[in-house]
Amino acid sequence: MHEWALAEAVIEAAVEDARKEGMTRIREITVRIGELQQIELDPFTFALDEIIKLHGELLQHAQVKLEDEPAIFKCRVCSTEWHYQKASLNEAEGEAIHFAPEVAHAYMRCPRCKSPDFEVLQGRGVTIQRITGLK
Amino acid sequence: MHEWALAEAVIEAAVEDARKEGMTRIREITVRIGELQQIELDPFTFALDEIIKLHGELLQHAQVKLEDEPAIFKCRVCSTEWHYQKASLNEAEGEAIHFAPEVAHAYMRCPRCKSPDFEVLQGRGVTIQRITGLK
Amino acid sequence: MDPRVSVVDKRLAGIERIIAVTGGKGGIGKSLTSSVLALTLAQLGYKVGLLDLDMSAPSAHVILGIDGIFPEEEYGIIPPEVHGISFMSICYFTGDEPAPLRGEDITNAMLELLAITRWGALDFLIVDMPPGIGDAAMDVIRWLKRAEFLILTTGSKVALVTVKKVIQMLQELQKPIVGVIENMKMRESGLVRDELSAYNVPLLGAIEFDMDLEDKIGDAAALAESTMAARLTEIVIQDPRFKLSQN
Amino acid sequence: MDPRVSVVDKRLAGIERIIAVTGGKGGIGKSLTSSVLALTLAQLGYKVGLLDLDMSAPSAHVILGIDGIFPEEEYGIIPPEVHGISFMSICYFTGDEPAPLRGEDITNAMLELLAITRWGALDFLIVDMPPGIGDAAMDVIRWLKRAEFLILTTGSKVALVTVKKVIQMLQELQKPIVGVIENMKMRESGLVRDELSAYNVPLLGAIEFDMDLEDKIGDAAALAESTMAARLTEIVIQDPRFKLSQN
Ligand SMILES: Nc1ncnc2c1ncn2[C@@H]1O[C@H](COP(=O)(O)OP(=O)(O)O)[C@@H](O)[C@H]1O
Ligand SMILES: Nc1ncnc2c1ncn2[C@@H]1O[C@H](COP(=O)(O)OP(=O)(O)O)[C@@H](O)[C@H]1O
Ligand SMILES: [Mg+2]
Ligand SMILES: [Mg+2]
Ligand SMILES: [Mg+2]
Ligand SMILES: [Mg+2]
Ligand code: NI
Ligand code: NI
Ligand SMILES: [Zn+2]
Ligand SMILES: [Zn+2]
Repeated sequence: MHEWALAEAVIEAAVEDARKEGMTRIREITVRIGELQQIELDPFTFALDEIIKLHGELLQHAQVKLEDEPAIFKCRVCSTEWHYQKASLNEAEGEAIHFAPEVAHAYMRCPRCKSPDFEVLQGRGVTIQRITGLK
Repeated sequence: MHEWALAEAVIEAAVEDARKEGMTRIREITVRIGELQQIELDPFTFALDEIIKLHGELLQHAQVKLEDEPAIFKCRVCSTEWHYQKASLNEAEGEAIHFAPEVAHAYMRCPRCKSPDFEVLQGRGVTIQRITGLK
Repeated sequence: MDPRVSVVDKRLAGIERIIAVTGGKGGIGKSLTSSVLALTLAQLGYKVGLLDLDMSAPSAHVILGIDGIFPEEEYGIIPPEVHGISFMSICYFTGDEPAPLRGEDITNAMLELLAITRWGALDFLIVDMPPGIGDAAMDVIRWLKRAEFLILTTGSKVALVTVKKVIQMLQELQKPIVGVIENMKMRESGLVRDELSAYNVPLLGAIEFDMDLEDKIGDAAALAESTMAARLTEIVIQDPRFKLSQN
Repeated sequence: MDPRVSVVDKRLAGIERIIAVTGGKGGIGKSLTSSVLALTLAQLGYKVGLLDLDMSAPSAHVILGIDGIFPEEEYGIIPPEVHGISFMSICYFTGDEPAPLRGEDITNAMLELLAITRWGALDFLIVDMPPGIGDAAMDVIRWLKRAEFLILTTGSKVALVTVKKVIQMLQELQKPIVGVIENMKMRESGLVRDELSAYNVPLLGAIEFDMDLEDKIGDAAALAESTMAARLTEIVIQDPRFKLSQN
């Protein structure tokens, strides 16, 4: 359950941003979940709820909205683009990528030219898309 | 006059792209000139004209349009943005950057926090913006 | 927005001192020094973590002889304790596979490790820094706000030309420098002293080239008994400028 | 669109063979080997260029003792001839200043050098590669399509763990490998042979650790007479697998 650590990062960052923007209440935090990292949603939302409870007023009525972001890869040599399904990773590989998505470069290759030099166009990991609230 | 070498790169790239797109005539090549590299325009346009003459039909009626791109820098530490004028480089430094714009990191600092870790948001060097022609 | 940077301080909050081992170029002994320094401090009874942030050539696991372990998940990941050290490295996740990472990937991977690793309470976190002053090093310098830098060089002109740039950069950024160690010393020479005299930086001393060291690689117990360990105790840990009494 | 990639092939068109000196980690002798190999081939009468692409720790200029020169502009930039070698490096433009470059900057700076340098006709271009298999190395491998790779290692377990990844990567990308040199050999050991036996790669031989080498750094004439030069002649240049007769 390292999802807890990522949830903590989300809340820390949201609080930081809300303070910077001068918000007094956070209403909604929209979080994008990149497919590559294969986050487990149940422990992640559980963690978010628990951590929100530990915070005071700023987060009291905060809702977290999750959006899926499919993983898309693009080869730097031959420009081929492909999706996560094409990556055909075994369980140990998927587990390693779960902790550090960049290690995908150790286990994935461009389906066309076999190069390991590819870009993760989208869907790497957890990002905050939007924070709304009251000032 | 290393502007000649950059002009050659522009024409090589334009020809390569035109071929890929199946063009039979290139009509216009729009080139952006990034301020940081301090390209000398006279030798550069002279070189472009001369190199175009050396090519055959594909480039016979090609026009090159130059656009200036101001250089803007952004500090990775404190997010300050600044312009080239603020960089206050001496002649030798400007000359070095003319050949390899990245060495700006040896001579420039963020005007606010003095960090050398900044991004060149735009205006680094020579890029091709657009190629139009007949298929 | 990337949420990870915001949580790094929290993850490091239980750590008393962060010692980042750095130097101009590769092959000057950063990984060996980080690993042996961590072992030595652990033997002295301190709670010590070791974080290998050299993503392009992670080596600390080879030096400590770590193989076949994987961190536990518990509100994050818990660095396995090996030879009395809490050890974290990308090697847990890549194994022996080559992972050709771009600058952006290296930044991301380092940040992920910093964001999810729960060190708990430590007296020291020793960081095996990425080489030089490229993007990876600059990111780490930025994230590890409280880091103190221990700088390695050899007596070679090739190493010195680059280590001077590192010192200049750290001083420009007003980062605290523990001092400079000359590693793999083979003969008397004033070159290091002369070349660094213009920089106001403590020269801690030298570690001799040790012909027997190679046989101890992969064997933590032997490394803890090595000349390198003894010298690190003498020139770093016992040096008053290291201010161990604070810990 | 970045026009520079398109012109790289044209810039290298007059070069017979490109030898890229690489290896897993820093400090194994890439810069020294590149420089001495270039000097040796030049002494044999070949037209030789040397390109230092290690942007984070450029060293070849220190090894060759180059200082105070600047390339001429003439339809591009002409690499100055030093000690019979056409030499190009970022050092002409940064001097001794630290230039903390990100991955993207390194890619850009390397590409700029490749796009504007006019080598003319050469028998050999020797390339001092960026360390490892990070972004910089991957870019160079992609741009220098005709490069043959000369791989360095030391006899240390720390070096071997990374050099194996480099070999695996080059083989995956189907790049030609001249062979592997064990550098700074200090004692007899079968470790390099054993560790690399699973890879189908020629082991060219070893270069002994040379206590006198440091005094020759900065002195091209002395380096050309060094044991390293003699060994490179023996185990690389005269090796039939190097196919010198083709040149
Ligand atoms: N004091 C020393 N005596 C002998 N060998 C050493 C010493 N310090 C380092 N080495 C050896 O030098 C090589 C480079 O050391 P390493 O720690 O991997 O450097 P870096 O991490 O800076 O690249 C390794 O093979 C290591 O075993
Ligand atoms: N055969 C050798 N004998 C003695 N010293 C060597 C030998 N090869 C390299 N060195 C020294 O080892 C250090 C690292 O060499 P260098 O060429 O800078 O490595 P790299 O370019 O791979 O980082 C330098 O100080 C160099 O003088
Ligand atoms: Mg190391
Ligand atoms: Mg290491
Ligand atoms: Mg080098
Ligand atoms: Mg070099
Ligand atoms: Ni998990
Ligand atoms: Ni010019
Ligand atoms: Zn591909
Ligand atoms: Zn700033």
